[in-house]
Amino acid sequence: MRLGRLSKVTLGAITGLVLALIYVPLLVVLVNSFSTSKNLVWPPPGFTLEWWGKAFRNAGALEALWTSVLVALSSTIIALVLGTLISIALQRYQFFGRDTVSLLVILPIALPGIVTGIALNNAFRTILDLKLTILTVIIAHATFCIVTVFNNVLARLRRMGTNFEEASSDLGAGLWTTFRLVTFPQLRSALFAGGLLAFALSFDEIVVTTFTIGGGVETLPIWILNNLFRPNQAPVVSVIAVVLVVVSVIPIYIAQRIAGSEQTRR
Amino acid sequence: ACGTTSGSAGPTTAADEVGAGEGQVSILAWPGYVEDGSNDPTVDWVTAFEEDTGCEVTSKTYGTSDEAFSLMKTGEYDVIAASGDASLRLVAAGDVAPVNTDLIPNYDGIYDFLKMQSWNSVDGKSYGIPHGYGANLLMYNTDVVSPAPTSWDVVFDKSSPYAGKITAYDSPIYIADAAVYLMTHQPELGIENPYALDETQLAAAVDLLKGQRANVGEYWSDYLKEIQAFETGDSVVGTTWQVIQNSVTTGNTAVVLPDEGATGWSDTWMIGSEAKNPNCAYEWLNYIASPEANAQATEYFGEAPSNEAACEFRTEGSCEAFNAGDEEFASKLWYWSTPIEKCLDGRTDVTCTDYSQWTAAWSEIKG
Amino acid sequence: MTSKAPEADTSTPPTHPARDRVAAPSITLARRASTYLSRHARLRLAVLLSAPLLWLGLVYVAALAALLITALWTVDSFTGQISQTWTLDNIVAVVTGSLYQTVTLRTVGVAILVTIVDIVIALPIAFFMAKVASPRLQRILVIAVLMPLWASYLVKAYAWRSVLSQDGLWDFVVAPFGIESPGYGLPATVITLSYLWLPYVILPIYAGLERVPDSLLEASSDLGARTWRTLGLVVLPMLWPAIIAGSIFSFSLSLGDYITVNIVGGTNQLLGNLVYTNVGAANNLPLAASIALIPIVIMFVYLAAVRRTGALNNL
Amino acid sequence: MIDHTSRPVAIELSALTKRFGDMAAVDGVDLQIAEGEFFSMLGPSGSGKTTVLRLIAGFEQPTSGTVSLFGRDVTTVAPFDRDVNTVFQDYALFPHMSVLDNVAYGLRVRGMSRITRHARAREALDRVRLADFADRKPTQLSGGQRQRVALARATVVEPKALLLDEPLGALDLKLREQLQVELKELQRSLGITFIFVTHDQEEALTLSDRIAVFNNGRIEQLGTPAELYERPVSPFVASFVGTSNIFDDAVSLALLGRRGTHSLRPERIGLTVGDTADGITAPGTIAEVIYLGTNTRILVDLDAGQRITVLAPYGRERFSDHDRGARVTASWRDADVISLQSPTTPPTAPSEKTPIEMRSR
Amino acid sequence: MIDHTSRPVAIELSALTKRFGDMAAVDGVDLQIAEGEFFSMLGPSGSGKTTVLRLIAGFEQPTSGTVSLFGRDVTTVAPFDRDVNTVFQDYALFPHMSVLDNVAYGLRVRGMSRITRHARAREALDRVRLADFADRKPTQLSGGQRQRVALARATVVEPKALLLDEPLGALDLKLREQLQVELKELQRSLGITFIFVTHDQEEALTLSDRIAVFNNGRIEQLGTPAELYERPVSPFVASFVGTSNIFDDAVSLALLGRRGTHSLRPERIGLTVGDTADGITAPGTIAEVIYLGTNTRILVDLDAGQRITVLAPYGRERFSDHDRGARVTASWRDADVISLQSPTTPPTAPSEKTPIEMRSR
Ligand SMILES: Nc1ncnc2c1ncn2[C@@H]1O[C@H](COP(=O)(O)OP(=O)(O)OP(=O)(O)O)[C@@H](O)[C@H]1O
Ligand SMILES: Nc1ncnc2c1ncn2[C@@H]1O[C@H](COP(=O)(O)OP(=O)(O)OP(=O)(O)O)[C@@H](O)[C@H]1O
Ligand SMILES: NCCCCNCCCN
Ligand SMILES: [Mg+2]
Ligand SMILES: [Mg+2]
Repeated sequence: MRLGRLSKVTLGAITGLVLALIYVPLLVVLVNSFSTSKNLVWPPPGFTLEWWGKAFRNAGALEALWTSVLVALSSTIIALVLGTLISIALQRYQFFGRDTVSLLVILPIALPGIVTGIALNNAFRTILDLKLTILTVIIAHATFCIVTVFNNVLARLRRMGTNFEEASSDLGAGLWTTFRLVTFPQLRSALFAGGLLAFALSFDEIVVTTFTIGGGVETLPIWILNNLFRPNQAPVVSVIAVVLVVVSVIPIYIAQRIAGSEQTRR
Repeated sequence: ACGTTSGSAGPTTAADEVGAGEGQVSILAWPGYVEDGSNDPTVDWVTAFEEDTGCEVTSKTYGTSDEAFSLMKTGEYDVIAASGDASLRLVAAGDVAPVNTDLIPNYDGIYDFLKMQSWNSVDGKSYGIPHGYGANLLMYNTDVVSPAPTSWDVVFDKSSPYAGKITAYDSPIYIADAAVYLMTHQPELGIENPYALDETQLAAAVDLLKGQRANVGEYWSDYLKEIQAFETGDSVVGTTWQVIQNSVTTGNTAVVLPDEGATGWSDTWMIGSEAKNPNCAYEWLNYIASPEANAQATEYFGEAPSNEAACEFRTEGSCEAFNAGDEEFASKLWYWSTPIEKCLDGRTDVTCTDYSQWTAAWSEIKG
Repeated sequence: MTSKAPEADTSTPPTHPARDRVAAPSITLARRASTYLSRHARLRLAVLLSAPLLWLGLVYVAALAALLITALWTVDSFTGQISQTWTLDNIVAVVTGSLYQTVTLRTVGVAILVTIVDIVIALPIAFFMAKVASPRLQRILVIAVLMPLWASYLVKAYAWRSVLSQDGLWDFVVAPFGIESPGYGLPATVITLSYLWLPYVILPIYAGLERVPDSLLEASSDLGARTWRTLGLVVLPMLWPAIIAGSIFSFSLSLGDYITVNIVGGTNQLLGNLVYTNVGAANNLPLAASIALIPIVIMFVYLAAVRRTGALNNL
Repeated sequence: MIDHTSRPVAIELSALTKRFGDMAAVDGVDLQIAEGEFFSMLGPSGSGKTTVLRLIAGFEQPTSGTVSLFGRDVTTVAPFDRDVNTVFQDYALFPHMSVLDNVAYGLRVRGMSRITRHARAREALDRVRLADFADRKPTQLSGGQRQRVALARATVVEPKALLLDEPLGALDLKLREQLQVELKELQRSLGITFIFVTHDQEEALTLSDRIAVFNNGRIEQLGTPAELYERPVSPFVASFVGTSNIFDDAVSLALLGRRGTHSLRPERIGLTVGDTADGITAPGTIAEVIYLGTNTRILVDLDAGQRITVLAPYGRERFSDHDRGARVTASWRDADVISLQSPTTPPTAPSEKTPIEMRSR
Repeated sequence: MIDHTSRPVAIELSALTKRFGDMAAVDGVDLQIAEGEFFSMLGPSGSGKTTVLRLIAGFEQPTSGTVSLFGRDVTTVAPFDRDVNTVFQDYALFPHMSVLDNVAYGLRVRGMSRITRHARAREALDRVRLADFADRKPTQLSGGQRQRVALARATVVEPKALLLDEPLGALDLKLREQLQVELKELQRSLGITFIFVTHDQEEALTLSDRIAVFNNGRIEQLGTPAELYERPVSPFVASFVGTSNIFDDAVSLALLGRRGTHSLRPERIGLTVGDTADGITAPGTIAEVIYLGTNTRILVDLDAGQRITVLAPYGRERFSDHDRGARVTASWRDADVISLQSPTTPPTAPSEKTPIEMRSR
């Protein structure tokens, strides 16, 4: 559509403005990480590097970060496998109950986290008599992460069609070889995009985690939650948040590169 | 004993001796109670314990007493640091076992006024070691609130000039604060103990709190939230903990123990009824009651220590700031206890309202 | 025609350079399985579906069902033990209690407002990203929208608390123009939740817009529709599924939130708080489960309503 | 031209039927294709050509009937175990692989070593004159180049038969004509069976040894290009293969003096101004003159009530747009009139069995 | 045929240029299209046809030059304010609206009441014989039906000119031929200007009053179908519009006895067995005989070294596949040989300005 110059400028201005607004709270966090106030008070009374130093020496935060990465990575991998299987089934086959299955995939994300949290907590503890550990967190996270993978892979499969798979089997490749050499490589960027979103969902999850995590383990959000109850840790939390935002550019950028190069290929 | 009706498997008798350590212990506690240097290398009293006893500590922190209560139900924890609003529930549910204080040498050093209280003993049996204590004080902004308040009127009076900037603690246990106020202002209700309210008394407290809600700016439960609110001026008066007053950096706040008295808390180290590492658990209880460890832990969290000798190990003036050992101050406090059906004030002609009723009431109050 | 063409070479087989013929693929176990599976479509489907269905069924559906059953039990208020006697008391209490009605209305109101705010903000941004920005700028914008996701939820909520506080950044920057900070309360809750979920709404709408071919927009203006009419008559209707997909995020995440409202909500509580309080306090899981039924029912109604739009394939 | 009767049968379809729901996409097809034959399936959209091809390749399972390849019943055999290869309409080149890897793919899944398979793939690319493009990605190729890669990929595994589903359908006219020639040459040099699907009658006539004309899932007529063009068995074939003037019963009676349905090719009709002409004649008025470069197409409204199409090649008397409305006489030889049978039972080998009126020269 | 010189100008392009980055997609095009004309733009892929159309419709802004519609300079006017409508190559039907709503869309945005616009839309659907399909969604239509909906949608608003971007490109040959006729009839009955983009030369010849042949963003030749076919100005036009045998300098000298580049149409060449023939003659050997039904295409390798294409219509001496390798003599009249000028300065009105060799009859 040929938009008038004015429309374009207006849209651009709105976008710029909203993006700026999106970053204002993050800026506040950034400023707080250098503020002498321990309590995230605005305007900051002074400048200090103390918190940055403390953050990098904070073993608990680093351990929680590692736990979070482990949890997010594990649940993402599970979600990738299950999400891929289920989207192939739904996209390539007609069967009774298809709609129910797709509703089932969506439900864990559509129902509020606290519902998921107490349901899983109850199931793990009182029904299965399981000890809450990092494993229960991973199971819980994987459950609501499946949907992001599912959506991305389903869309890709739909666009891909069956031609390439047929061509492969036509050339003599069995089912597994076809998946390995033809289907999977073309799903890769969809898996990456879905995986990235799954990772982000898991990485920042508090509510479900609260109800499914066991003693002695903290994910980063839980660590942050606890530290907001602990004296004098708020600025360190800010530092961690800033670092996360900055570091997150890398995976997002990679995902964009993959998706972008594919777009130009299409 | 209270626990008998629970039907749960928990032992109702304490241990007779402390055997060899099991090599590990798992502890459930408020944040800041079990620090091993991982959050701040300079804050560490766990490592010393581990070196002394060979008991590896794994700890989990909780945000509210209610969360602690449900976590303890998992039976995964050997030790819990429970506030008074959880302790009796834990006893009643059979989740914790009596503690043989004879096995804990450092128990001798604990202030007597904290021992064998309604929140840490049942039927003359000790259920744990006092950790530290504090009052739910009235904090106010000295720039805004004048004259300096001496009564809880400023937060409960419907026509308080500070309407909209009042804050209050976000928990059912806050009903006891209203009850303390009512003890002075509506003596006809006959409240003897703010944790022993019959239905009429509870209704009166609820009324008071519903009236207060219109004036409350926000409730707080994590203290970063309250510190911020006072520093920015969003809140100017309300209940607080000493540690919060100490953390406010703007210097325009003060705390007072109002004439009506106040609620307070004294946390208790308890041992799980299904503890898998009872020996290490006893080791921990003894350790944390020691003057050095008690000093470190209570100072870091911001409360008065329970061990008289601990003040020697705390920073200059920090014990005074928390009125440590001030018996008169302590006598004005109604320490958090779990309200149960059997009235804590000894009445037998009525049944009192229990914590679940308080919980329902609290939800109603907040609306 | 009299002349006869010389015999063409087509009737003789082609002469390949002397070498092996291409061998057939070797018979491995995987290949034998392939051969077997390729004849049994149902079995293939079973292989694909069994793991995910087992997972979702065992982990999620069973847990949810158990929770709903719990709603029919009671808890012994003294010991905190669940007693498995069937009763509708909790559900009746939730359905009839005025507290629950008030809080449900408040929560749904907040969730709807958050959803509307997010959609209204997301539409122009997504449009700019998908239809105006150059590919390069597009990439940068996607990154810019995604990045805040990584600054912890709690940290962002606290940042908003700071922004909205008295004499905070809001009052510092905006109040001089006459718009004072709303302070802590429901407006602050709506603002903060909208902020938190915005990326989850922008992304599906952006993806949806990318699927609207430019030629349709051109066709519309070619037929005389000005920009706004094109947006209203062509873009918006085609975008519905994507918008609804985004709304599922913002709506359901708001419906279950209890942390943000604690931080910036003043004295207000939402359904999530009630559930949360009841799980902990007195450990009354049956009542909590009954309250949890409210958002579950709301989401089911919502999902059933939007299923026809095809939005469920666009999350 | 290959004589399909004297050669061994490569592909045999017996009573092949494929239903999708209620609808029979392929409806009882019997067919034998000889080794080395260039065989085309021609028919309108939706007539079942692709479905037949997919049944042969094994992508679809027949509802009933059987498929045999080189004497072996393969009806239930998986595509990867059938000795035929397919060139897809959209080529289906793997977008994530280079041209070389695409071509080497079939060899790779057969476990051939990297060096050998690359060497063979390069040879195959050489054959289609794309040796220089080995390292490109398919998207970096033009349509015609892609088609050649698809051919190389399908032929490098030396299949006994090659199935081609409208491989030229997506290309523009010029490129298409050029590639038709290349395809024919490739088939000659490989000497393997080609089964070629198209809906373009000119393409089918140009390339094929034999053609099956499909309609509604059935073979309406089977024969050599000349047989189809010169002896169509039904109005459908007559007008699908080339343009035909179809005379129904009434018109036949009026113009030819006998009953029945008849067809007459536009290029067999002469047109003269005025009313002198040989053979059968019919007066009329010029309705439209369309300049086609090579030929001129003239629509004439006969006084008998029928509009006919006449194709005037260069060299005969020339008509132009200005002649619209002019009175003319159309004339043709009776021998050029084809009597059409009704299409109820389409014969599979019309050249032997059907009693159609032969055109005498 | 419309005489474009005597009618008012509908569309005028002056020095129109459009650059994308470095590349000039449209490179200084001057053009006048008369009211009521059926004007086609013909050219290979990427030659700039679509871009010119988009500049006229207003979807693109020219880098330089102007666009005038009916005497008014609209260079900076938005698409929705231009009195032309477009039929898009992919039809661009709104998928969420019924066929009726699609057709009524242009009336709706003009504020016409529901009843009136539906009535008009139904009329328009009637005109394209789709009245029964009004309530369907576009996805439920076949390609040909969609194309007719797109036509109805564009014409119902009664534009003064209609731009059509390869509207038949996606269809199969039979359907295409059928729709060509309908398109032409529609244009006659509406009497509006059609600007038709295609890369199919036969389609352009069939439909157009005038044709502009595009190459590399420029108009290589502009003229009536006959002018383009019979008097191409460059080898490019000669081989793009129809098939041509192009003789380069050396071959010209050998065969024609004079220098320069020349072209000769296949149908102008006669072929006789042996070596007796009139006019210019050249002996050779038959390399390939392709049966086309209407004609037979014969490739002959001349002894002079050139391979030429000969098109033998029905009625002349007939050749078949068996004649491959036979010795023949090709013959043609010198008047049929076209001398090609170099394409450096393509004239916009070759019929008046260019000194090309006229073919005498
Ligand atoms: N998977 C399928 N499900 C349902 N119907 C199908 C399927 N595949 C094909 N058909 C139907 O079967 C009929 C024959 O289709 P087929 O693709 O074989 O036709 P075709 O002759 O190849 O046509 P075209 O020239 O358009 O490619 C069509 O009516 C088509 O709609
Ligand atoms: N938006 C654009 N950006 C960059 N280049 C473009 C753009 N649109 C067209 N081009 C280029 O301009 C040239 C002319 O394109 P145009 O689409 O006009 O060709 P065309 O004659 O319509 O070709 P076709 O027959 O393939 O449709 C092409 O080289 C094309 O790649
Ligand atoms: N139903 C569980 C959904 C959990 C989503 N949590 C998102 C947190 C984002 N910070
Ligand atoms: Mg097909
Ligand atoms: Mg184009």
